[in-house]
Amino acid sequence: MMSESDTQTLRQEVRTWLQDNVPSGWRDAMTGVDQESFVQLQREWFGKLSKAGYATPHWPEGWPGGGRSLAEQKVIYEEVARADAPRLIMYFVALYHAACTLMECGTEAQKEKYLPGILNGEIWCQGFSEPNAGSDLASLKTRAERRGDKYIINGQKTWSTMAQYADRCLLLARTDSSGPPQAGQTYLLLDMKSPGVTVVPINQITGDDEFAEIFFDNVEVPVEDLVGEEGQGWAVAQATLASERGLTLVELSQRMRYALPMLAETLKERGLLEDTALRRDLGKVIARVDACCALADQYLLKRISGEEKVGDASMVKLCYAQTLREYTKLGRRISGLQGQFDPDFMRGATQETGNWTLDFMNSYNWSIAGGSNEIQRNIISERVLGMPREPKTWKL
Amino acid sequence: MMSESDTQTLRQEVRTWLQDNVPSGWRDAMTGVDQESFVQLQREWFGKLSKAGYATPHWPEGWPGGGRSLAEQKVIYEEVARADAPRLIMYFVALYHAACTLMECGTEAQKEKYLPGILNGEIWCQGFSEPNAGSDLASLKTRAERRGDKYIINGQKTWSTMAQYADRCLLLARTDSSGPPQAGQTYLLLDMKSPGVTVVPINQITGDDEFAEIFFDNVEVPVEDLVGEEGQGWAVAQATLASERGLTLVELSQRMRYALPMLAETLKERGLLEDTALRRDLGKVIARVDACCALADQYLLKRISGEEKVGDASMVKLCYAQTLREYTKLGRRISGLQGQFDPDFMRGATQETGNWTLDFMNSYNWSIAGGSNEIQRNIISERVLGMPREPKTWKL
Amino acid sequence: MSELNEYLNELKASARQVMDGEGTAAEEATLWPLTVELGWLLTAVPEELDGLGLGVHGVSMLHTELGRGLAQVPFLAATLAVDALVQSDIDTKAELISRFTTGDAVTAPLADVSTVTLTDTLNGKLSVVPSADTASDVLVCVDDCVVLVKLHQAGVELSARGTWDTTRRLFDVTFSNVVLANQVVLARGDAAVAMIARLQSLRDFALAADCVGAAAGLLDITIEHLNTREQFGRPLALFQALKHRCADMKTLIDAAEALLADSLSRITDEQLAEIDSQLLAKKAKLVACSMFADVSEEALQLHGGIGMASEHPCHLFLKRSMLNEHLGSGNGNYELDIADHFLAQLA
Amino acid sequence: MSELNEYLNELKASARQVMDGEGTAAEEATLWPLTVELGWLLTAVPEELDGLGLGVHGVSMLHTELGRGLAQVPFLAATLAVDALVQSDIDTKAELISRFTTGDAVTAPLADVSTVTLTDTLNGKLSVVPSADTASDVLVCVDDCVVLVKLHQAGVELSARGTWDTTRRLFDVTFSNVVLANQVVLARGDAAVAMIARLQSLRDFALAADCVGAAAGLLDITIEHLNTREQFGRPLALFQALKHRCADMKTLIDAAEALLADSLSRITDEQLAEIDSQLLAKKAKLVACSMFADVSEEALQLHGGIGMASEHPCHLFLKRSMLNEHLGSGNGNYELDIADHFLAQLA
Repeated sequence: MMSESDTQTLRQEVRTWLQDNVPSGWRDAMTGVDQESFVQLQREWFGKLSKAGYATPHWPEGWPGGGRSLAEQKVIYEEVARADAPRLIMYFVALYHAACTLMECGTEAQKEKYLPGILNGEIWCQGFSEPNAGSDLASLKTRAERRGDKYIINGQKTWSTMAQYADRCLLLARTDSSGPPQAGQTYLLLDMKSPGVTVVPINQITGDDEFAEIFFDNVEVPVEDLVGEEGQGWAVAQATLASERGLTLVELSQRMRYALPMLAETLKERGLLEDTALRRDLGKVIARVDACCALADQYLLKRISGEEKVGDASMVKLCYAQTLREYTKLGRRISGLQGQFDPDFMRGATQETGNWTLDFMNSYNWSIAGGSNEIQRNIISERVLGMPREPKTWKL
Repeated sequence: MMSESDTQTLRQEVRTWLQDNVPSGWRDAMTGVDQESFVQLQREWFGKLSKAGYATPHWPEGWPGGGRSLAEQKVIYEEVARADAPRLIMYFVALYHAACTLMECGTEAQKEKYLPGILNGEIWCQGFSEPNAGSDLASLKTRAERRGDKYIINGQKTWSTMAQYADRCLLLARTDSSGPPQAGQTYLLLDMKSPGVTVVPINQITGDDEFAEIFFDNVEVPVEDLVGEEGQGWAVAQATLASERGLTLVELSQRMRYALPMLAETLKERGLLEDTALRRDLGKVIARVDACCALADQYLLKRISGEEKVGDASMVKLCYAQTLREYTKLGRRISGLQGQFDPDFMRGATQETGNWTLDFMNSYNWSIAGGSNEIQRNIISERVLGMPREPKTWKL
Repeated sequence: MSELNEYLNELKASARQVMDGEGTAAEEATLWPLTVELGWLLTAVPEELDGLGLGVHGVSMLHTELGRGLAQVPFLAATLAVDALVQSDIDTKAELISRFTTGDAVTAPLADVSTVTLTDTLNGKLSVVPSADTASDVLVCVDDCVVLVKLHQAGVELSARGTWDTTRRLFDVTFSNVVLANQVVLARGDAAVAMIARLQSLRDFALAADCVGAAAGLLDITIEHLNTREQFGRPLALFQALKHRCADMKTLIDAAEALLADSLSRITDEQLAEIDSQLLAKKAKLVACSMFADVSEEALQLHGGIGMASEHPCHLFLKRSMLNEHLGSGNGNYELDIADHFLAQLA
Repeated sequence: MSELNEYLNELKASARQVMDGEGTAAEEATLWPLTVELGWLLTAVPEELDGLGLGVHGVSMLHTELGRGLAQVPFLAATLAVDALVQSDIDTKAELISRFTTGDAVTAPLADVSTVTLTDTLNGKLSVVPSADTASDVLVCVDDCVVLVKLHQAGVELSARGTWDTTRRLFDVTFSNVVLANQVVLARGDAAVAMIARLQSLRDFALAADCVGAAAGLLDITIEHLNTREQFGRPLALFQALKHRCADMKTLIDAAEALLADSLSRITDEQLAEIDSQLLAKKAKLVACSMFADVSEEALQLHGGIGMASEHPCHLFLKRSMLNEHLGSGNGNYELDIADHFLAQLA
């Protein structure tokens, strides 16, 4: 574990760098703009972060910026949140899921072929979710049929972040339907420029379109882009799905905390600073946000010390989703009628935009995606509290 | 359906009678007293009501006070609530469950033997609930073994209202364990003075003890006190369980409404009339109480017009239990620290005593007993919304 | 009463049929002409003025159906303006009513956030005015004066306001020295105060009905989704935790609906301006709007990912529920009004 | 720090063992002498005064375990009084600390509702004082003076107050012309103000710990009940709706616990009187008390009928949670304090 003074030094270093480098006024610049502008911001911000060595703190020693401990990564995430810097959502899959998958399960050839590209800003997307599958990842239907030295892909993926800009895709496809749902899945690296790939952005209820559907029509993937064994895709995916877990929740919770002044701002703008009821609610939310931050921090400390238990992450995610809901709902209430106007959305700000109606709706991303609140409650009750599992079969 | 003017005449008549006859100061007289005083109040109040003909409005024409339509019964219930008269909880089983069971399923001999007694103030209790059975009435275990012209009863009942004062008991006992749980139950009329009957009051968390456990040790019941056929007890019980349904909920909802001034009183006593947050919460609760009253009224109107559907009653009960919780919780909040002192309970006032901590705890009677909120939600989702039933069997 | 009920039931059935035919969130361009053609604007107009004479009951019933289908029509605004005409004593009343129920559109603000002042001229801003661009006149209530103002004249400016709720097109209407003498004054003094009170009750009941209808429609869609969508090899509707939440939603909806029906049954059209009616309307509006917000929030979560896609109607309900909370004078004020009236009565 | 942690863990393990042995809601008559004998009152006393020197961390940890078992002991009150002695400069300090940690009991009020005024004499009422009848002295804080007052002297009257929470025995202590010169003044002026601030932080952290421990204990009991109790032929724990509610309870508890631990890790004992520490303590107390109230209410419902019987401990948790909400300066004031401090910082 790094010493207190090392942490302080790194913290100061990152903080200073962020003060000098976070694009000023990026929030206003991202409000109501088209997606190209947002992509441009992401590219530039990735370039800066990457050059400074703060984009890949989780990569192994030897890689530029790599070799940081989890404690150091935590410091970087916290400072990024405090500085209200843009989230690197367009590069997230590449830097975390793709890189970790390659490093843990990739062949040497695959590593050589793909890792430098990621470092240079290649964009990856995730091809896991499918329509009508929701949190039930095991039920996926997209097929990968082996023909000679190629897999032929047919099917559809959905809710893939920024897939419309992705160079490559982490694909889970079914090579065998005979066994239990988790079996028979295969993990492939797919070139998004391959013939037969069609990407259709999903128009979201907020007006944003950061997600997309991907359609595969006889798309060819060379067998050398198979990761792990054929049929072992589930295990490969599970190994890296959680690679950023904890860090993201620490960052998101901290972002909530640092956005609290926006709630106060709305209260002031609407002339409601004397409203005792709203002030009490603000006090409640401040304390709840602190509790959520504490739970996320504690979780990461457990990961660092190797004490993490199954279900711990579910509690952090559920707590975050619920706190965020309550938080943005208070903002919505404070905003009053005024908050129902001006549906300009802001790109890439996660939820704390100060447009509380937008932020409130965005809060559903966290209670639904990445395992809904309901799935987390199942996990917590069964794995943490030891209550009986949902029955495998039942008779009505 | 009775005309508007008939209703008004009856309403005026009942209202005047209640003004003259509700024992003044009975609430204070029932606070922190022993149960004997309460029993005395119940006896006297029953005597008065019965003499005035308002205790048995649901009995058929020909009986004293009987022959009233549901609409007239509703008027009486509403006025009793408005007048804040004591609830006749000690006579409730006798006047409703016992009387209706006898009238619908009893033999002529049984009617002659028992109905006049009820009218004269005999007290009946219900022997349905069992320990560890909760809302699952079908699972009961108390046994009734036929020996010659007698049934021999062994087992235990619980949560029987005022059983310690009861003369007779409506008993559901198992005569056959071979079939499905509902089958094999038999409905008996039991004399509480029979040898082998032991009654143990249940000390409740409020300090009250209006419920009791009943133990049966080889208690004999003559076969002529069998109601319906042996093994058909479930059907007999179901037929009359709901005899007062609707009326009770109308009365209880109205009582909530007429007790609202107590909330205002607490607010005033604590000098919190200027607290905007609490006033808003009061406004919310007032509106919610009105909605609950409206739902209960609508339900009774549906019963009157024969339009009642399965599950309608469950919605009223759930709505009442939740509204009452919210209502008493607001009272608890308004009471502050002061509300945590003086744990004197008041007997027989249902929940609106103005001691909000007590009332809050009493509100759990309505979310747990008579089919818990959870059971009501099952019924509503399955029977009203047509969602699939809980599976009969399942495999883990 | 039972004859009225029969009419209402007929109207309800036909409205349901129309709305089912048009589908969820039918567009203004199609649905508005149909609304006019069907004579729905005549619902509350008395028979002697060639209306249906179904009063606030009829209007509320229609709003329930329009809410259920998330109809994108400025029906409430027009109804309020027409009702003001009906209550007025002006000479041209019959003519104007006929015009606004069959041809030209008239509108009115849906929230009490006007900054309009009145001397000999009108000045200031009227907000939350639906479809003002396609209407010819707008109803303006200022203190003790109710006046119908032409939208296409010098001194009147329209400005479209973007809203999250896309089922309504709202405008700010700004008046600069609009000469009162050139407008149609519908009432002044006590008559105007009573008229404004009446219009508020009518509006609040209509909003309550809108919420009740919309929430019921949304619950149907949600149950349908849960019954159809499978996860882990079984329909979502089998999961008890979800069933229980649906049961709570249903109970909330039915209680709000019962309160609305009960409140309406306690008053006649002529009593709408009375303080007791206003309170009944406020309670109905408060309960229904809070309920609709709760139901919409739950529905979105129960829909999961598909609810987050704009192609699915789920979000339209949520956005309408959020706006509805703030219409009228806003839920927070209703809560206070109800409490304060209650406390005043006790004192 | 890690040595401290080791001590804390040892103390925790031994406390858990003791409390498990005594059972839920162990009685004061048995548990209090044991508490004294085990030296728990010395937990926060510095080593140079023959204490364990475990500070607020140690005290909070013990309170978690005492809360878990719903211990019926006036431990918090005594701890506060002893801490005031430790912070004081009086000559008899060592002697008094020794007396109150091993023999005579000392108490202190748990809520900020005193009406006591101070000139040359003490007058007025001190409320919410635990076990005052068995204590010899009580700690009194008035404005800028902290004083230890003998309970058995002329001018002091005790009056037992019945409470719903039967795990505490609370008293009103009334002073009539109690001459200050005859009491032990622990601090005056700025020193007293700082001492009072410190005692408040200590108290709030302890109450937060009490709630965290009690809620965790109650959830264990509830899960045990659900796993055991069968309905409709299967254990209640199989019903998803109930499982989900338990998951929410667990998450609430862990978040409150994390906040308490995190807050304690940010301060040293010496900083307890600082405004930042006070706010950390208030947040921890607010979050933990609200959580405990929520968890107790859910637990009672999940227990069903058996929870309504006084023989089952479920209600003891509920009643303690209700009282805890109002201890200190009461949850509503904490909410305002937190918001106002936040707003002031921004300004």
